[in-house]
Amino acid sequence: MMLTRRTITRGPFFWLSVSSGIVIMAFILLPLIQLFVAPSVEMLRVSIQDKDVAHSIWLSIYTAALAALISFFFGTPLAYLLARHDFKGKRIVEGIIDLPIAIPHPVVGIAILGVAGKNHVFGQLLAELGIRVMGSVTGIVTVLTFVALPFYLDAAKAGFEAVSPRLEKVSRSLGASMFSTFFRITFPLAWRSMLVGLIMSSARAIGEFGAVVIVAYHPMIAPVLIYERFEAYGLKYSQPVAVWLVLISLILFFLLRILTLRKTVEQ
Amino acid sequence: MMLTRRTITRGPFFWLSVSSGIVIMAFILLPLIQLFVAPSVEMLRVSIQDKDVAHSIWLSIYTAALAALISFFFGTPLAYLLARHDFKGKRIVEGIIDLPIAIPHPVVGIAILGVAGKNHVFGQLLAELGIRVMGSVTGIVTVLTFVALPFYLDAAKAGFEAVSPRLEKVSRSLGASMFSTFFRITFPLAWRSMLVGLIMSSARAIGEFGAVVIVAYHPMIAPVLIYERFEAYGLKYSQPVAVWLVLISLILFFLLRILTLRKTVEQ
Amino acid sequence: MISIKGLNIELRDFHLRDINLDVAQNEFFILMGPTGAGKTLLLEAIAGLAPVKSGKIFIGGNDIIGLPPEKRGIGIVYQDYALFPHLSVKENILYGLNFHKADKKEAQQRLAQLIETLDLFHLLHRRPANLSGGEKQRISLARALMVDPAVLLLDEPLSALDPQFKADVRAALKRLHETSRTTFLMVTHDFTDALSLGGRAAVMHNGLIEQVGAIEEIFKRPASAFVAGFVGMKNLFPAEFSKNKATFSGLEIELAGAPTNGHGYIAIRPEDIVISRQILSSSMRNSFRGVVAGILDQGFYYELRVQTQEVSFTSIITKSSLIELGIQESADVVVSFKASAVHFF
Amino acid sequence: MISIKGLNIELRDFHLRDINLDVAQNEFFILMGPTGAGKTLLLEAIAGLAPVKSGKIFIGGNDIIGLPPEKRGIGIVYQDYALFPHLSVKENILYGLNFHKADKKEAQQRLAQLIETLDLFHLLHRRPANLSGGEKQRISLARALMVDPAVLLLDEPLSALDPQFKADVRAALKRLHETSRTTFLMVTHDFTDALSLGGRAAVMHNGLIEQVGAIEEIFKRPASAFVAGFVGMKNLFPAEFSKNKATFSGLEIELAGAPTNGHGYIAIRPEDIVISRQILSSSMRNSFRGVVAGILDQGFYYELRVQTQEVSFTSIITKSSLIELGIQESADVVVSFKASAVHFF
Repeated sequence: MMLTRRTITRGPFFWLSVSSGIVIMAFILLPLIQLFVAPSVEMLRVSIQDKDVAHSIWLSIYTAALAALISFFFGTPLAYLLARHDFKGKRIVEGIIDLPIAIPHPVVGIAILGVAGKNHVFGQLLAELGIRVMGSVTGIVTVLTFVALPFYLDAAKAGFEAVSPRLEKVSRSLGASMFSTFFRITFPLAWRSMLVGLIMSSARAIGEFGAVVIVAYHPMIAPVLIYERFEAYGLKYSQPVAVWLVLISLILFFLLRILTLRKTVEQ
Repeated sequence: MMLTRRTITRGPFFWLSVSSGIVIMAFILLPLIQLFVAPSVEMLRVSIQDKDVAHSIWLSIYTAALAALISFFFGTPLAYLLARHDFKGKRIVEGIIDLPIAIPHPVVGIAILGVAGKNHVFGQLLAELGIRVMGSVTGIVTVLTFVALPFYLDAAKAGFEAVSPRLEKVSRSLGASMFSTFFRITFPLAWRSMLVGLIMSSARAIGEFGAVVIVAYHPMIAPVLIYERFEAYGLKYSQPVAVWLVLISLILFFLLRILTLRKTVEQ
Repeated sequence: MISIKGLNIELRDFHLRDINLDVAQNEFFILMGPTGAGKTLLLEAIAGLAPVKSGKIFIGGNDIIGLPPEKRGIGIVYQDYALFPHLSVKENILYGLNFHKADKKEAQQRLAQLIETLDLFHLLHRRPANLSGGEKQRISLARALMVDPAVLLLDEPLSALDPQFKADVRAALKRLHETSRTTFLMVTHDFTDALSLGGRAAVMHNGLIEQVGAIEEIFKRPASAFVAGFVGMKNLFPAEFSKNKATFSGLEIELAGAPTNGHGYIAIRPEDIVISRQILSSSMRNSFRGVVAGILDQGFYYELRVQTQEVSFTSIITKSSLIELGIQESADVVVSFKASAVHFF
Repeated sequence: MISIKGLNIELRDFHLRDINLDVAQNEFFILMGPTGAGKTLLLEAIAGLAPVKSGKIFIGGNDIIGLPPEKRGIGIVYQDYALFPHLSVKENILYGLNFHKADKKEAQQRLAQLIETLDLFHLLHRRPANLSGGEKQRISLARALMVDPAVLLLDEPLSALDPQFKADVRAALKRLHETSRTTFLMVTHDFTDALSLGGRAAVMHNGLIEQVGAIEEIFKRPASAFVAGFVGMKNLFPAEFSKNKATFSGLEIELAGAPTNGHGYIAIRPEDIVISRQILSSSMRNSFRGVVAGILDQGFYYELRVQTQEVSFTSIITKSSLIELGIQESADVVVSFKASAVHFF
């Protein structure tokens, strides 16, 4: 009898899985490859030298980063609270935090305008302070923060949960106050998760279109510009801008995977 | 000396966390509450009786469900493969699967049109078969599948990983083929995770706007209609439609939380 | 019945090398060895659940190496029960019948007999989730035996059980083996199980079979240094033999017999070494002064490491003796053992 | 030094009720008890890391109940070391100095002494991640003692260590205790640790302190049925006393003394019960026939449950004896024990 090298037979089930895998890979990769292949290098160069394009991409980066930073400043203490304390209604608070993920994108814009407009007390207050949301960078940053916040909070919370409370207890027993303990022990151990959260929320914010286009068509962030170019001039003229924007997203995506993979390896 | 009821003192750190929590809760909840409060019941009634509104919401539900179903049929075998087998490049495949999450929404539309247009072999093939992507339900379902797929795949994969391979081994030793084992053992134990994946991908799809508006402004899904109403008639006329759409999203969101919380409790 | 010839397996970090094993019809064969020895891998290879690199496995004379697991007629019972949580106990037990053509009356009879033998009647309509370990394992046994397999593989079926359920399941296994014609092949690292259930056994280590034989034989006359250590002979030293004496590290030890080979190993069970504060006048021929180098709590007993000149002996002492003798670390003590307690090979 | 008065704690499922405890300056006090007894909770309450419901804790005469943990001057060492993974070993040890005004020269001296005593010199510039358990625990000790705390709390500091490192750290603890003026309060469930390190001990159970006293005293004369079981007297029966006899469940047992109370408990250590196949002619005054009801592998020894008429005795037997006596489940055996092996209270 011949020796069989592998006696675990790979049945039709296995091959079904492999073929569906190939279909899915192709479905995801083909459009992205085509996107990069379609515009010539010359077109990409011309495009980025276009003042409007450069300005919109810069505005996208700048507002997304601001949204991530705001999430960081307000989100960090709350994430720590949720990671360390149990209280009644914690589940509900966690649910509310994840709500923005579930809201359809244009509805986010509509909802924000609802409180920022002059029909709402809050909107009147803003108007008195001279703060304009509609059609302003402030407005863009507000909606981006709204959609980006849950991503930072969830990542930071997971990071804090991974730091053993015993380390903090030992630190306090050695004379460190709660503040010192946080900055000397908790933060150095959780910063990587917080960075993951920052990148995830930036990535989410930089790709947002539906919520922003409601609140601020102008000043134009990159996704809005891509949309305008497509509507006004067609596919060919929107592709180079799309390539530049997607490059930024992919950089964030790779950073993220490297960070999370390294974390898995370390554990 | 007085008895202190709690000797663990709650320092400024704690109160900082609580106040940032309150700010965040208000930031998320106020716009949503205002959204529901702004339109009168009468306006909501009139709105849903508007043929365009009803039709767009129905189209949204229908296309999102189709995208989730397509993810289910193609994603399930791949998710099972990834949960059960280790192979070289597995990390890369997992990375590619998550790519659509990272791509800015309008860029998804641009990229899909890139392969579906007549400049691409694949687009020519589709044209010969009489399949139109631009401005069609087919196109809507295609982009929604593109953005929804990763959510189904990740949830289903986690579900399969939670089923012990030993159960499958015992089933086979008792005479069941691989197919029988999947349908009698694996599926009944993983269906809840698969359902979670279906709901997550539906929820993601029903909220998508940027990718769809590029591929198909008409037929109008609900987010596009909200956008159009806002642009043409202003905030007040977009709010009732937004309420109806957000209601559907919230139902999906609650279903999801109930399902995942029950799963955590069971474990 | 089971005949394994030159089996080789490579799976990630595990390797099984040149496994040869024969188990007779209706034997209750025991497979022993430390964690990572490859015992589970061998079972799964027999069941067709792990890939085989080369070699043959015969069941009743037929080479089954090319058959998928569902065609082999081999049952398997795992340590963690692996019950189907979404099925009732009865559905679990009857699961295999979905894939076997069986005479209805015969199946009914078989079910009744298994329920009776394994005392499962009151559990039939419950879900497995909240049952005790003992109940779960009895169900898992019934499920495997319902389809009347030629061979039943048991992967440490008792080791996850609480003591009070262990005896139950052990007794059930004994009854099942006596009343069926199935060949049992059980992995365990518990000597009680081996002694009370098995006739013959094999000891595995690092993917190799080290010794095959009757269980008492393995326990009394281990064939290698590894097996000696595995059966609890903690004091294992390479030694030179001359007549009925063994010398090693400057110590001379009297033996109860005369080894034929010039050098080899001697081994002494820790429980055969007596600890005292003074030299005892007794029949024990070997006595050495030493210092307590380590005390380890083992539940009822302490394991004592005593350092004599250049050798470290391991002994066992009760808690009461420890306190009565006032033994602490660095205390001076005497270790003594009979010549007959020294095993050599 | 430490004086705890009427301490009550409620934390989720855990309750400590009316804890009263006094530990003298520089004592090495041991806190024993099973998992879930509340030992760690008591330590954390003393350190200010767990909320107290009512009661007082005095350290050197000052009630510290209102102080935050960083103001208490109490060090804590956990079973899992809790080293700061992002700091080097030296930075770990010096961490506390960031928050303590210390004379530089004195601190330098202290560091040198701790490094010397705990043999840490070669580790100073490494990260804790890949060190052995013993090294980690020595670092954790140095870190806690660097700030010269009045009290050092140790939460099972040895129980996660491999046997070969256990002795090291135990010896280090002994040296540290002898050379410092710090009061040590250590939680353990290992009698070896208790005997070799501690003088006095308390046994906790279900949030209550069951017995306080010298460790030998607790071992020899347990004050309650729970403590008797905890120190390994597995055979514990309620009995009626009359003169030097105890009766229970129809058995009459001879005692070495005459209890003053009319009824109470008797307890016999399993290692004091001798197993044989025939009635022995010996000085053992108590002998009963029975049947083996259970055999449990305990590593070197088997735990044997013997059922006599209506009582079940637990005994210990070596592997060799088991095989020599041919003992299996349901075998007929005789249990015997000396009158002096029967404890009563």
